[in-house]
Amino acid sequence: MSLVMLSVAAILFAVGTYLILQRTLSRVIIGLGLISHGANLLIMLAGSGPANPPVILATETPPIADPLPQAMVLTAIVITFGITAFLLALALRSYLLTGTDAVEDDIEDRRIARHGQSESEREAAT
Amino acid sequence: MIPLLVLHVAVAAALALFHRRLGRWAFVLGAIGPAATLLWALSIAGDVIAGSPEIDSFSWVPSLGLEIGFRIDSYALLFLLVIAGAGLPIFLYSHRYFSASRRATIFAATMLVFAGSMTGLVAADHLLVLFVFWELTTISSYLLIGYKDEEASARSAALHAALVTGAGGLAMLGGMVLLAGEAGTYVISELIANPPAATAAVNAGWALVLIGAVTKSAQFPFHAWLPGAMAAPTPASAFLHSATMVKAGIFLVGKVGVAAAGSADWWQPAVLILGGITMVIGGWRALRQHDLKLLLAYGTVSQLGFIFLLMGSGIPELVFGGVALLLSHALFKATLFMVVGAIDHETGTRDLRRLSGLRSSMPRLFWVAVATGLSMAAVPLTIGFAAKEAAFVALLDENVWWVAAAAAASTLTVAYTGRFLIGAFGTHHPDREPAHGSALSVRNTLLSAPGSLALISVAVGLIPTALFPLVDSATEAVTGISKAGKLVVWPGWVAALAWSLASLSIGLVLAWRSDLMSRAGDRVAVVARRLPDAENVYRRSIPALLRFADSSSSLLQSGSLPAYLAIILIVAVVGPTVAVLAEGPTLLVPENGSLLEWMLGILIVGFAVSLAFVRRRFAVVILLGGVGYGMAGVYSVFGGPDLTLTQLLVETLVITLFAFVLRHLPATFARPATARLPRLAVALAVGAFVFGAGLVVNAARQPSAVAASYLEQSVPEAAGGNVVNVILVDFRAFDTFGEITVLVAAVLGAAGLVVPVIRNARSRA
Amino acid sequence: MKSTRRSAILESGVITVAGPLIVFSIYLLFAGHNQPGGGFSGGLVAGVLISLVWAAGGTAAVRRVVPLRATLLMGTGLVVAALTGFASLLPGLVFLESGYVEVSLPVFGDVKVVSALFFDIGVYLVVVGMALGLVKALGEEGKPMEAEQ
Amino acid sequence: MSWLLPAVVAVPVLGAGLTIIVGRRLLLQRAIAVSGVGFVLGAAIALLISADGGTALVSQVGGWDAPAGITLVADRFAAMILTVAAAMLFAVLFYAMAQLGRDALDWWFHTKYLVLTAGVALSLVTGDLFNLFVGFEIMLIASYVLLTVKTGPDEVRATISYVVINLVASALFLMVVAYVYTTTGTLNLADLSGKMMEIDPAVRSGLSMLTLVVFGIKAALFPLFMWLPDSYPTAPTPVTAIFAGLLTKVGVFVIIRTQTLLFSQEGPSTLLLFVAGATMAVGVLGAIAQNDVKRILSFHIVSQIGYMMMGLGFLSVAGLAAAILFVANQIIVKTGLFLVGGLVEAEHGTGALDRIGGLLHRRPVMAALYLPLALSLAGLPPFSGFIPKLALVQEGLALDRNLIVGVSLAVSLLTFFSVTKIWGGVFWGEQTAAKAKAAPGMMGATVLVVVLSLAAVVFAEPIVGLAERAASDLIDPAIYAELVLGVGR
Repeated sequence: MSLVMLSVAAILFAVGTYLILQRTLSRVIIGLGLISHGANLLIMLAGSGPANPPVILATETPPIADPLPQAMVLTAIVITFGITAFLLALALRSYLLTGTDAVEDDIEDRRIARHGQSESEREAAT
Repeated sequence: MIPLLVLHVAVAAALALFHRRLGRWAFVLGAIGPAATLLWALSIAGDVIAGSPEIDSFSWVPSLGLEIGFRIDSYALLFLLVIAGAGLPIFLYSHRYFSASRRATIFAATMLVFAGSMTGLVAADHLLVLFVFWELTTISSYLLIGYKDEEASARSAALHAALVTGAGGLAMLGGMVLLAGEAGTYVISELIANPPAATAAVNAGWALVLIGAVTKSAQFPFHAWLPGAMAAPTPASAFLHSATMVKAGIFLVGKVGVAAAGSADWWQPAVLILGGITMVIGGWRALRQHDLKLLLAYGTVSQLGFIFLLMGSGIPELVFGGVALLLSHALFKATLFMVVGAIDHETGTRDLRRLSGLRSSMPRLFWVAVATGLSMAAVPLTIGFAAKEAAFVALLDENVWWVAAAAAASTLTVAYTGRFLIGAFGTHHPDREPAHGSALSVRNTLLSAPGSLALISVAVGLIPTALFPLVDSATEAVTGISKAGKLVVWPGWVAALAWSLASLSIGLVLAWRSDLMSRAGDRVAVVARRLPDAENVYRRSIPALLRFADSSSSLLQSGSLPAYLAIILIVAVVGPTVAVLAEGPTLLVPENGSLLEWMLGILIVGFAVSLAFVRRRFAVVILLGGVGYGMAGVYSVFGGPDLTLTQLLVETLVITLFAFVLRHLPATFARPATARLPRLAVALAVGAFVFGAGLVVNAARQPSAVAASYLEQSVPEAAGGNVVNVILVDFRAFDTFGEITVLVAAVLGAAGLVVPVIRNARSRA
Repeated sequence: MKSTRRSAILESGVITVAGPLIVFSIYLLFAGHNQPGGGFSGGLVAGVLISLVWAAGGTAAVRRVVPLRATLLMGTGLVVAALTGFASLLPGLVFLESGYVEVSLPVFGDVKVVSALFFDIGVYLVVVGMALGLVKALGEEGKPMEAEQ
Repeated sequence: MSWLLPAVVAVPVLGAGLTIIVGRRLLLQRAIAVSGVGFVLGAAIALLISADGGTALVSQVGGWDAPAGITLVADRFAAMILTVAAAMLFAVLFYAMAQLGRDALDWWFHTKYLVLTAGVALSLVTGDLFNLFVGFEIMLIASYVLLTVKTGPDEVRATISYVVINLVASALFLMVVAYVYTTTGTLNLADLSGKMMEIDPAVRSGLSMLTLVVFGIKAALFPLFMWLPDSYPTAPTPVTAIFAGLLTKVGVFVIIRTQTLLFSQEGPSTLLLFVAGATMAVGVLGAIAQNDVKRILSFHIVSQIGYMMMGLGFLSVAGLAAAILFVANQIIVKTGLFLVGGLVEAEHGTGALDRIGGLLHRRPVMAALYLPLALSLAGLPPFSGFIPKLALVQEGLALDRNLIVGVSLAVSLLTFFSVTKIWGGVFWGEQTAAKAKAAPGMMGATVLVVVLSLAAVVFAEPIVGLAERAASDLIDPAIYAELVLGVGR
């Protein structure tokens, strides 16, 4: 682990967080991408620092990189890709349906927050 | 016992299953339940009264102490007789009361479930089993009160009853578990035999059990649900809300009274005060009702208060009086309810301001009402009188003030009995004929059920000693004392008689001059309105609860994704930070890193930070690609050629997909709608957390034994030199297996979202 | 953006790189066990090729060039991977346990054929199918503004 | 026999592959789906019998011994929850086939359903931290795509929130993986259980908290639950039912597993009990505020999770046993309630309380299906929810944790209040006309679930016994470690 890479991971998380906390969906998706880059980097940092590839027949000069974090990151990258693809399709669908690229609030929650229950329902409940 | 309960359930299930075909006969079929209980109870009565209880048990969940144990001693037998003795005529009465409908059949099935639960309740010798049946009676009562479910008032009355008794039930459950924990047993007979010493837990346990009993028996301050429950059809009111279910609480305090009073010294005063207040409030409010059924309901509240204080006191003499009163109350109150039901059924009203001249049009019903009404008013030569005398005698031995209170309540009882009889059968509007015509007659079945109960009532009134063995042995079963009291037609000139006669005569005057009463009542009502009233408290508490639910849930449940994310991230940052700081962490700052790392780092950070500001979409795509390719560089430095290759290729595809989607969207982003500062704060917190956590984790770093074994085994064992690939397809191939499953599902989902739209658009074009 | 208006240069460029890319893709798949590569990288190279074809001629070109259904590729990939796992059970091994046989091939000489390779082929098929499916789905022409309800 | 363990994951995946290959042949797809899920159910029962017989099956996938390879474990806890989950998956599959019928909205429903099955099974049986991540991702992607079986604006909006939140949770999960691997160098849970004890207590307690947050999001704990009631109700009924029944419970399962195995501590945890109390209270208040059947039920999911955390918070055998019982019972009850809600919706086209009424008289069967489940949810006797609740109350009072017991009983009452809200709104009141009739298959599947719930009452003793044995396995991490590594820790 090096200080610079740890900082990069921290900044990726921070910028990603900044982006997902607003309402433009495509920016949220970008933010998620940055956060998952950050997470992948953290996994890499769990292994060794800069090293030679763990390909036994080609290089055997130490230091040899820890292969397990690499395998995990590879899996994580591919999984994240699949889900990002799905999310992109969802964003497109959302835009086509609503005409905006915004994440909207839940209607029912809003209704309850604003008005509470209507009188008739209140009566039925009591 | 168990076959009896199974019979109830089986017949109820049959009724429910064939509810389309049975019509009115449902109630006749349903009567099998109480009839069987009655026969069985009578068949064991001799042995039980002689002192050998009937015991039955069945193992349900022994690990949690749930043994279904039944023990029928004389006390339980008395209740069984009341349940079956009231149940049987009420079922037969219902046969005529209801017109044939599927709804009535389901009603019959529910009544039967109730009858079974009540039977189980009084027979239970296990606290939890008692609780199970207790809650079953609550549920069946809820369903029965809501019979006319189109009416909001019926629904809310049902809910009121269920919530109050349900709350009490749950409190009682807590109390039972506490008591059992201290006593080491759930078996009631053992608990009573060796009551636990008074610890805090035991005191709390008895208090919670008392709350259960108070709510169920409609005692002050929870009495308001019972008049509301009169929304139920009259047979249910007669059965549940006068004769049986409301006596469950009394049953319980009677059963544990001696033990509770022995181990908690507040028990006796609490029971006496609660019962006393209930007794007076109920009687007073009964006087002010116009609806005959409500009048009886408040009368029931009053009587229940009286019986409650007698039975719960744990004093054998009082218990004796309570048992006797309970019997007489079941007899006269069930009868009077059925009388009201018959009046309602035939005339269409229960309002005593509208009824007139029924004495001549329903003479037989009138005599039934009078015979039982006298018993309610405790006029000599009735069972009501004999029972009340026994109670007065016992009270007088204890404290003169108690008798005074009881006599006051009795006075009110006499007054409202008068009001009932005069109101229902008197001729108030001689000038106009009753709306229903004079040729009105009560059908035989509607008359025979209350009539037969009235006959029993009169009979035992004339020979009260016939009941003595039952009452005496029931009292003995819970107090251990026999011959604690007497049941006699005429007590002789004793002091208690004076109190009785006084309350009788004053009551008669009050009944006679009802105008005086109502004026006094109005004045009291003005004052009473300012006092907190149980019913008002409940009525206000439900909307308050709903408002509270609305506001509390919308506090968190804002429906806003950014808000949710912010909360999640804050918790994710704060929680672990606090946990780590509490233990005092060690930090280890790693070395700075190579020049190459610095260059890549600056590149990635530069792209990433500009992503936060750029608003043109395609610039964003390029910047995102920059970050991705930079990451590929990092992977390369870290010795991951596979990773680098994959990252490059994946990033290329990601950019392509982004481009695919973004081409449909406007060229620039809208301005963010959420406030910038909080976002920045959360973002910085998350970044700081990642950084700090890195330092903490770095200090605790351990070399990986697993990684070493991979490097070792890869070539010789797995025949592969590229260890990362061997991990992916061999060592940890199961991960990869899962991963491709994710990909397949993701593509199917994405295609499902987009393809239909596009196809559709194209076919329209 | 109709396919006819696309740059002919791009189209011919794609045709030029297509061959080498396919070879590279398959090389990665088979070399992966000992050299950098494997089913993922191989499949992703093929995926990038597919997106290049799209760039040259849109989804119509993709359909023409790759006449396979994406779902079929992915389904087959999953089945191959799963069956590889179950195949290990037959000789009494554990699920997904791999074995290898050494065979002499005329050109390559002695080669260790690892059963894990079949698993990797499954992975490869899924990844190619994924890329194809996503490009076809999201790369559809036109501006589908109206959504069906 | 231990091949059954990878097979409970691989067979549904194989089935998913086959359903794609057979393409739009509905009958074949159905046959594959039924046999795939049916296999999982059968295998789960076999695993449970074996585990309870004393030989919990362990499979080292690929033949690589732990901690190098991925270990799958079916101890009593895992096998029990897997069995209940598979039974629900099986029942709901029939419901879905009856509801979605020939005019299936989505040709790949069966594929997605099989993927979901695989994900749930993997998350339950895996004994490896990173593999657990994969298992969760399978389950999640399946849930994303199932949420969008219908692709209207509501579904899309709800799914976006759901996906984004879960992606954040996944990133946090990866963070946990990274930190765990940095500090211990291993991913195998059994191996970790020993190694965790050796690391700096500060790091361990931080990791414990972070893990709780990560899985707390999936399990919908307070204050991380808000996404759930917004997203679940929008999906088609069978999907919501299976989500409601399973997904959060898998989260709870993992919380119980990790907190006992990796971060075991002595005695009741005030933090967990606070979270438990807050979760149940906030959930039930939310339910009271709602006016739609599915939304009310969704808030109840949250509320009931609180009870499971309460059992875990006691960190005793009896407490854990109660939590396990609660999980198993809730899987059945919750699934069933949503299925009933779906029947109502199928006939009226809505679940809004003020637009339906009087079903008791028109459809008494539905009322009869609703009642035992609803009362079970409220924990009222003698229905199945009573038994775990009783176990919780007993243990809470025995440990002198009176406050949480009081809260739990009060929440019970409020739960009863809100299920009567549905009863009063849907089954009582002015009768409304139905637009359609629910398919007999839907009714049949619901009956099956209700019967299971009632059977849990009758056979309560063996089930309680099983839960207690499972709990005593959990309380001592050495048992699990020995199972996987062959040596005690």
